[in-house]
This record gives sequence, C-alpha cells and structure tokens, in this order.
Amino acid sequence: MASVWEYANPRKFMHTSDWLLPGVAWAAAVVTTVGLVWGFFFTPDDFRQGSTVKIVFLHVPSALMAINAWIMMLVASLIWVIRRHHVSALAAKAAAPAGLVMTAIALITGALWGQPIWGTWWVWDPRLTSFLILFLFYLGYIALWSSIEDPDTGADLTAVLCLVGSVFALLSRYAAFFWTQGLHQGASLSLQPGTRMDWAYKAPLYISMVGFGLIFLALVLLGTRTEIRARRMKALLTRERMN
Amino acid sequence: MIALLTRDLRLALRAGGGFGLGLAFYLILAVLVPLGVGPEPTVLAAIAPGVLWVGALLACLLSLDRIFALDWEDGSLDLLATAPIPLEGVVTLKALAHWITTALPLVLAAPVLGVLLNLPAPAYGWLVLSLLLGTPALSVIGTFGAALTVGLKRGGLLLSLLVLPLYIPTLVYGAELVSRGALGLPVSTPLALLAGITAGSVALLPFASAAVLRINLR
Amino acid sequence: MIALLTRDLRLALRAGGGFGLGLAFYLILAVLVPLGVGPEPTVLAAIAPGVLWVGALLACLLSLDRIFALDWEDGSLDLLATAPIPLEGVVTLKALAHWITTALPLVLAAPVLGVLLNLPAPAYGWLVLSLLLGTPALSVIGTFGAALTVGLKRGGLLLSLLVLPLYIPTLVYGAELVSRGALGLPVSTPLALLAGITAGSVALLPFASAAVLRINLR
Amino acid sequence: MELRLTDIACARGGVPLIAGLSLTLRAGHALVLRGPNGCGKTTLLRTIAGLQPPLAGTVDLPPDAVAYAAHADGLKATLSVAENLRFWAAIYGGGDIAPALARMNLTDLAERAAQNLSAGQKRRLGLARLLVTARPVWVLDEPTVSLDAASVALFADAVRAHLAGGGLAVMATHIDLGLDEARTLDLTPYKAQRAGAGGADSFDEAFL
Amino acid sequence: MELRLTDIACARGGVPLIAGLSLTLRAGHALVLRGPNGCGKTTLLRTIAGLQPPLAGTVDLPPDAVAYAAHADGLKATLSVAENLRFWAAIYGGGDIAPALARMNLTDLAERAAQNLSAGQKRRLGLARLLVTARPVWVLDEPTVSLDAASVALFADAVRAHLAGGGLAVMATHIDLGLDEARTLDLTPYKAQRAGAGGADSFDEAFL
Ligand code: HEM
Ligand SMILES: Nc1ncnc2c1ncn2[C@@H]1O[C@H](COP(=O)(O)OP(=O)(O)OP(=O)(O)O)[C@@H](O)[C@H]1O
Ligand SMILES: Nc1ncnc2c1ncn2[C@@H]1O[C@H](COP(=O)(O)OP(=O)(O)OP(=O)(O)O)[C@@H](O)[C@H]1O
Ligand SMILES: [Mg+2]
Ligand SMILES: [Mg+2]
Repeated sequence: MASVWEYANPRKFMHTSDWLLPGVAWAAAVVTTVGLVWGFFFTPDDFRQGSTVKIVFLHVPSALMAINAWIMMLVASLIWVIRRHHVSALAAKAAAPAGLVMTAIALITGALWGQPIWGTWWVWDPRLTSFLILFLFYLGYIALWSSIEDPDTGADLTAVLCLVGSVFALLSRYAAFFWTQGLHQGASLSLQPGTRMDWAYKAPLYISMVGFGLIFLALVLLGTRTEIRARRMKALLTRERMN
Repeated sequence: MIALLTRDLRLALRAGGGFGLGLAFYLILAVLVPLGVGPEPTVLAAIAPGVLWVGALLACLLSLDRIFALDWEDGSLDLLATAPIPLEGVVTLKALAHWITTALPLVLAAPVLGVLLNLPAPAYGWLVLSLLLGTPALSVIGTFGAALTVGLKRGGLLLSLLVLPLYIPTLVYGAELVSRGALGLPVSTPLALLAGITAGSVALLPFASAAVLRINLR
Repeated sequence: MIALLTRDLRLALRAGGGFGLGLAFYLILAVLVPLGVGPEPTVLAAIAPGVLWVGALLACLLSLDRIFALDWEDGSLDLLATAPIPLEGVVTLKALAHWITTALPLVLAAPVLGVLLNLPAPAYGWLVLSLLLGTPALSVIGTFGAALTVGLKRGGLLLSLLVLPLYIPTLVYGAELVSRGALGLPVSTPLALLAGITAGSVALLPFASAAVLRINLR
Repeated sequence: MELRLTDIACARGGVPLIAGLSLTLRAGHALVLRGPNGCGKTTLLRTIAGLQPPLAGTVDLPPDAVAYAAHADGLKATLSVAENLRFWAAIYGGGDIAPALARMNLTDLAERAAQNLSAGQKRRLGLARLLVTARPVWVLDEPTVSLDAASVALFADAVRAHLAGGGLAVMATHIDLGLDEARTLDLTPYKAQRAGAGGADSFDEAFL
Repeated sequence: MELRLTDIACARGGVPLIAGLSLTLRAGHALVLRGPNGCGKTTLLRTIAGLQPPLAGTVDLPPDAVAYAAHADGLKATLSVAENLRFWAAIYGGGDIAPALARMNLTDLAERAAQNLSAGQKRRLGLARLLVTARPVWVLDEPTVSLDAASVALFADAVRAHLAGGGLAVMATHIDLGLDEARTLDLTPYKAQRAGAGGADSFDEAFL
C-alpha cells in the first residue's frame, strides 16, 4: 500500500482533492441540512426552555468542531516540524479560519441562547471563558501567518506558536474552571446529553455533528487547495521576473 | 555573557531606555481607575486585587516589544547571532533584563498603589508574593512572544495578541491568590499552581524562544 | 494637504502601521479585567462604565507616540517642516488621522465590549455618545503631547506623564456621563462639559502643537 | 535666485563647529562642501535648509525655496516606491512622478515596497524625491552614498539639468560626484577656533 | 583558515539573485565584490556570514570565524563610544579596547555618546568593533561609506594588518577602498538566470 505521506506531494494532493472535494461538499450540505431541518422542525419543544432549545443543533456541533479544528492544526504542525511536508503546513494554515468561524458560531449561538435562558448575553462561566480564549488563540495564529512574507518561515513560526499555545490553552481551560469554582451558573441549566436528553434530540444532534465535521473537512480541503494555488502563482511570478 | 545583561540594564537606565515606563503606566492605571470607576471604597476594595494584577500584566505586555526590536533595528541582533554565545543564553538574559527593569519595579510599587485602591490589609503580603512569583513567567512568556514577532511588520499589535492568551493562566492564579488572601481563605492551591507555571515557563520556554529567534533571523 | 491624511491612513492600514493596535489593547483589557476582578455580574456592571472609559483613554495614550515619532525617525518630519504646508495644518491632520485610526474603532467596539462587562442596557447609547464626543479631545490633546516630546530621548514615558493630567477632565466627565446614563439620572451637565472641552481643545490646541513642534525641530 | 551666507557660524550640541563663513551662490551653480569627518558639513547644511538657526550671521534665501535631502531619506518602508513619491509630489503641489521615476531609473521598481529595495535603490528613490519638489535650491548631504557608477552618472545628469533650469545646489560629500563644473569649498579653514572667536553663544559667554 | 563557496545560489524575498558562484579565498587575502545596485552583494555577504541559508551550494568556513559589519552598525545611541566597544569586546571574549580606539582614531571621542557622532565617526566606531572581535574572517558591506580620505586610509591599514595576521576579508563596495592588492570580483556574470537554473526553491518547483 502506498504510504499516506505521498499526499504530502502537492501535485498528488491536488489530484486527489480534485475529486474528493465535490463529494465532501455535497455530503456536508445534505447531512447538515437534514440534521438542522430535523432538529428545528421535527423535534418537540422542551418543557422548560421552549423552542429556544433548538439552537443546540447549531451550538454544540460548532463548539465541537471549534476544538477539533485546533487539534487538527496541532497535528498538522507537528507533522510539518518533524517531517517538513509543505502540504501539512498549508493544511494547518487553512484549518485556522475554519476553526475561527466555528468558534464564532459557537459564541454567537451561545450568546443568543443565553439571552432567554440566563437573561444575559454573556457571563464569565468557565466554558464560555475558555471559548473566548480559544477565539483569541485563533486570531493570533491567523494574524501571525498573515504578517509573515516568507512561507517557510511562516510555517515554522506558526507551528511553534501552535505547540506552545496548545499547552497554554490547556492551562487556561484548567485555570478558568478553577477560577469560577462555586460561582458559575451554566451547568445546572444546560441539558446533559445522555442523561436527560432522549433520542428525539440526540439523533438530529448527532447528524448535525457529522454535517459540521464534513463542512469543516470541505473548508480545509478548499483552503489547502487555494494555498497551494497561491504558492504556484508566486513561483510562476518569480520565474517570470527572472526572464 | 554577563556583558549583555549589564548592557541592557545600562541602556534601560540611560535616558530613553524605557526604565520606569512600565512603572509610570502602572501608576497611571492606579490613578485612572478610581477616577473612572468612582470613589466608593467597597467597590474599589473588591476590584483592587484584579486591577493591580491586570495593571502589572499590561505594564509587562507594553514593554515587551523593546526586548528585541531595538536590537533588531540597529543591527545588533544580527551581530549577536554571529557572536560566540548561544541564543538560548541571549534570550534568557534578555528576559532577565526585562524582569529586572520592568517587573521588579512593579512588584515594589504594587503595595503603594494598593493603598490608592483600598486594598484590604491582609492582602498586601500576598500581593507582593504573588507578583514576585508570577512576573518571571510574564517576562519569559513575553520574551517568547517578542522573539516570535521580531522583525515582523505588524510587531506591536501582533505581539499583544499572541502573548495575551498565554498570560491568562498566570493572571488567573495570581489575582485569585490575592483575592483569597484578602478574604483570609486558604491559598495553597493557587500558590502551587502559580509557582508551577513560573517554574515550567522559565525552564522550557527559552528553548522555544531561541528556536523562533533563529528562524526569524535567517 | 489631504495627501498627508491619506498617507497616514494608508500607512496605518498597511501591515505594521498600527491600525487595530488600540483596538486590540481595548479588547485585551475587556477580557483581562473580568479574569482578574472575578466574574460577578453586579461588580462588573458597577465598574463597566469606568473600565470602558479608562480602556479607551489608555488605548489612545499608548498610540500617541506613533503620531510623530516614526516621521521623526525616518527624516520625514524634517522634510515636512521645509515643505510648503503650514505646521498647524500638519498637526491638525495628524490628530485627525490618529482619531480615525485609533479612536473611531474604539467607539465602534465599545458596545461589544460592554456586553463582556455586563454594562446595563440603558448605558449603551450614552457610552457611544460620550466616546464620540470625548475622543476628539483625546486625540488633539495627545497630539499636543506628542509634539512636545518629539525627538526627546525618554519620549514614551514622558509623553504619558505629560498627557495624563490633561486627560483627566475628559475621563471624569465621560465616565460620569455613562454612569448616570446607566442609572437613568440626568446627564445634561457632564454632556455639556464634555462637549465644551472637546470644542475648546479642537479649536485652540493645534496652534500650541504647531508652536512646540517648531521649537523641537530647530 | 541666489543663496547668500554672511559671516555664518554654527554649532552642534552647543559646540561651535564653523565660524566666519561667507559665500554667494548664483542660480545655475553648484557648490560641493568638503572636509574631514566631523568638521560640520551636516550642521552647515541643516542651517542652510533652515532646520536649525545659525549661531551668528545670516542665511539669505527666498522663502520656500529649499529641498533638503539627508542620510535619512524620509521613506516609508511599507509604501511602494510610487506611493512614496506621489506623497511628496502632492505635498509640494502636485506634479507628475513618472519623469522623476524614469530619470532615476526606478520605473521598473515603481510597485515594489520601499523596504524591499537595496541600499542603492533606496538612495535613488530619495533623490527622485528632489525632482518632484520643483524647488530651486537643493541642499544635499552625501547624496551618492551606496550608488553604483551608473547611478552616480544619473545623479550628475539630474543635477546638471537642475542647474540648467535655473536651480542651484549645495552638496556635502567625501567622494567624487562626477560634477567637475561644481565649485568646491573645503570647510577646514572655517573651523571655529575657540569659544570666544567667531561668534560663540553670547549667553554662554556671560558665564565664562 | 580558508573560505570556500561551492556553487552558491542565493535569493532575497524569494527571488533568486545570484547563482553558480564558486570561489576560494585563502588566509591573508582580500576579496572585493562589485556590481550594480541591487545585484545581490548584500544578500551574498549575509549568506557568507551565515545569516541566511543559501538557496543551493555550500559555504565552507570554520565555525565561529565570521565578523560581519553591515550598513547598520549595531551602535546604541545612548552609550558612549567606549561603552559600545567594550560591550562587543566582552561578547567576543574580552580583550582591550584601547588599541582598536587608537587605530580608528577614536581615542578623543571615547566618552562621547554614540548619538552625538557625525556620520563618519559612527562608521569608524562600527569598524573598530571588527578589531575587538578577533575573528579571522571579516565580511563587510560598504565599509567606507561616509569616511573621509584619512579614515579610508586608516581602514585600509587595518585591513592590511588583519590580512598580515592571517585573517581574510570579503567586502562589497562601490567606491575605492584603497586596497590595491585585493582581488576584485564582479558579480554581474553570476546573475541568476531563471528560476530553473542554479537551484530555485525545490518546493516551489513542485508546483510548476
Ligand atoms: C456565548 C456563550 C456560550 C459559549 C461560548 C458556549 C460554549 C460551549 C462549549 C465550549 C460547549 C462544549 C462543547 C463540547 O464540550 O463538546 C458547549 C456545549 C453546550 N452548551 Fe454552550 N456555550 C454558550 C452558551 C450556552 C447557553 C446559553 C446554553 C444554554 C443554556 C448552552 C448550552 C450548552 C449545551 C446544552 C451544550 C452541550 C452539552 C454539554 O457539553 O454539556 N451554552 N457550549
Ligand atoms: N552633543 C555634542 N557635543 C559635542 N560635540 C558634538 C555633539 N554632537 C555632535 N558633536 C560633534 O559635532 C560634529 C558634527 O558635525 P557634522 O555631523 O556636521 O559633521 P560632518 O562634517 O557632517 O561629518 P561627516 O563627514 O562624518 O558626516 C562632530 O564632530 C560631532 O562629534
Ligand atoms: N521582497 C522582495 N521581492 C523581490 N525583490 C526583492 C525583494 N527584496 C529585495 N529584493 C531585490 O533584491 C535585490 C537586493 O539585493 P541586495 O540588497 O543584495 O543588493 P546589493 O547588491 O547589496 O545592492 P546595493 O549596491 O544597492 O546595496 C534588489 O534588487 C531588491 O530590489
Ligand atoms: Mg555628515
Ligand atoms: Mg547592499
């Protein structure tokens, strides 16, 4: 069997993603639509939260993907540092905006949800706080990429930032939970999946989660392809300048 | 190698070297907050630990770009990179110089500013202790951020944005330590965590800083 | 002369130009204060007007030294001084560019950060209004301070210390306006005073700034 | 159009450097200042450009006549070559930048950011700025530093065209500018001798 | 002690500038690089000094042998001349600064702050830094900019003494250094032709 590393070759990657991307994109659209439509229109209202509970079908999948995107960036950065496959650095670069969007969706849907449930858009609950911090990490990571001209230098620096940042992100999350001990009001109000949520909610929720995962995959593939094209363009321009 | 430290200290003390910049900022913050928030002693006392820690952190944050930027601009950093001292040593000494010139004055000034903010009496000791324990981490983390952005065009902004999330655990434990101290609650957990973060950053981050500096210089 | 404004705006928007620096600082402050002070919504709501105003003021203060320092260092200021445009015009446009690139984003971001700090609902309009009214004064006063310290060796520190006292009236009336608005009290007095300060500084200070700039360049 | 210095003395950091210098330069003529390092060439040029007052004597010049170019070129690293030049053209009353770019051989580099220029290219841009000012008096401090031979020739041509158009130029340099027709003035004889001689600061004098 | 470049190619900002350059320089010899503005002299010198990796080829040098001096002199404006020099001496393992000061005719200025030096005096201080490094390989970018004739002679003497002591030197310049014995290399023939030639970035190649 061919090694997975051969997809680190940009040409091979472009070739494969050429037919993979449309499939993933369509699947993402279909699965997400099914999950969201089922969730919004074909589930009963919660007896305490009313119809606002349905925002969970956007909120939880996006929150999940926001964290997974960071994990993917971490893995891709490690691959770049250890094996120096350019495609993996570009994939990490492409994952960041997607993760940022997911984080933003989680924050916004959470705020929209919080208004009717808690009576306020925002509380400094540990989970919310650690998400805000994650948002800042994404912003910093993207800003660092965008301010470095040389692509390899950018890949190196952002990879180190991602590694160091991951450690501190974990520390921050732990710190946030430590900090508001006994104060936070979130958990008591939230539904605990598995304990109180029944299948009428769970099934569409899982479907939307898969849908969001596919959306994320499609975005990363698309972003990586764009980055590879940009590199090719730059190389061509350079070559032209030489002649 | 000690020459680097003495040079940095001397430069900071000379006119324009930026010594006292952080201190002035800290003082300004302590004056502005009561003016903005209003003079009620109970409100001030409640927020004093947090404000004093946030102020110290911002004062460190704002002086970070001096760590490498000046040496970069006048070409010294290129020359240091070709000099016979390891870059790990350079970044450690730079962090130490930053701590001595920026953080140490803050630690010493904090109790005085505590008076301005009605900090409760039992908290003074904890304030100084927490800053003494936490600021080395701020300097070392900041040096990492400065090394990451040296020579970059969007330096200042980017530096704050990158370093801020890294500062959060230190801030949380530091401020929590003082708040608990003020209320007479047990402090051993935040104390241990704060010490742990500082020890870990001081031991490990210089290697990361030297690595990114090397990447940036090439 | 409009070329100077467009150049400054363009420079600010380019990488490294410092656009967003003040904004990032403002955001950082709004995140750090709750982390340091603790999450209680009542405490946060009580200090929110003050913190938001102090933050805006500090963000302006910290970006002041960019107004002239960069032009001084690369020699542009010497060249501008020998160019056929009056220095009064130069300082006014510099202040305007500072306001557009630093203060205006703060005004726009303030309501969002108000959410993070649990600002009471009735205060949002007053917050934006007070900042919109007060920040031009901050920019003009700051330009005066920057002109006073251009080329000085201890620029940054001195600038903060000089400008801070000049900023205090604006801060006090601005924060008071928002606090009163939050509580539904009458706001006409601080409103009138704030508007008066801004009108007065915008009309008169440019002449003082041009005069000190002329002295500094010689 | 004429530049007249009458019994000029100038100082830097409170130390008098030059004293008793008088000269007249008419339109169409160029003056090259020479002298060892630290003799006060930069200081004298700043005085002529009006950036610092003379210690004694007078500088006679029509108002708004000087274009000054020093070691620092006043370039913004993040702006492109054309943007930098267009800004200065606008400040000095508009005018097209294309001829200046062409004259200094910068047309190909017009869209390059100033920070990505080599040392000599930066200097050429600094000189192109002079061309867009349309000012008659050029005051130049070591204008050809970092320039290669071809660029020095471009510079000499530009100065000649400027003189032919009724301008005048004062330049300090240590190297050959390729301008044989220019008058050369060695500043060594005008060294300020003692604080007492040649117009030291009279206020300081009161303390001696 | 020997500097050997083997089939070097180097680039700046992703654009290859020099390709296919090989040369060997033995102890006691000096090499002067020449070429028009923007041809890549600065880039090549930075590559030799190890500040940027070559695009292709190898630079053979003993470790820790290079002393590099560029346009920026690495001076701290607020430190005095002696303090600046003492710092670099300490970094390079101590050693007395008095001979270096004397050699560059800076002894009188030793207590002056670096910001109060004239352009040429600053440059002399930058060159004095080379003397205290005690490094055998000097890599110098336009070392005599702003120097007057006497100082250029001082510089040439310093280089000759360095060569006589078993050192070697590579210098880029546009003007006369007063070193007639040095070998001169014009970089024009080594201009990188196309991205394909002389080792362009192989990753970029993969995209074409
Ligand atoms: C801006 C505000 C909010 C943010 C940033 C936020 C963030 C998060 C995060 C990070 C998760 C964890 C996902 C995971 O671990 O897989 C989550 C899950 C969840 N959130 Fe929110 N949330 C916010 C507001 C709310 C509100 C107002 C509610 C409703 C009362 C809510 C209900 C839930 C539920 C039910 C879950 C899934 C179950 C669980 O993991 O416990 N969230 N949210
Ligand atoms: N603060 C100061 N105190 C005493 N002397 C000073 C001070 N500042 C500058 N100087 C001296 O004044 C002189 C500056 O002269 P200037 O810069 O005009 O020289 P220059 O002729 O342009 O030299 P170069 O050819 O090196 O550029 C130098 O000798 C310098 O040492
Ligand atoms: N980012 C970039 N993109 C394209 N070209 C660049 C970039 N940065 C620099 N260059 C070009 O690379 C060359 C830099 O060469 P270098 O500075 O080595 O020249 P040099 O031979 O030292 O010239 P000088 O004699 O003027 O000092 C210049 O032609 C410059 O325009
Ligand atoms: Mg000079
Ligand atoms: Mg060069």
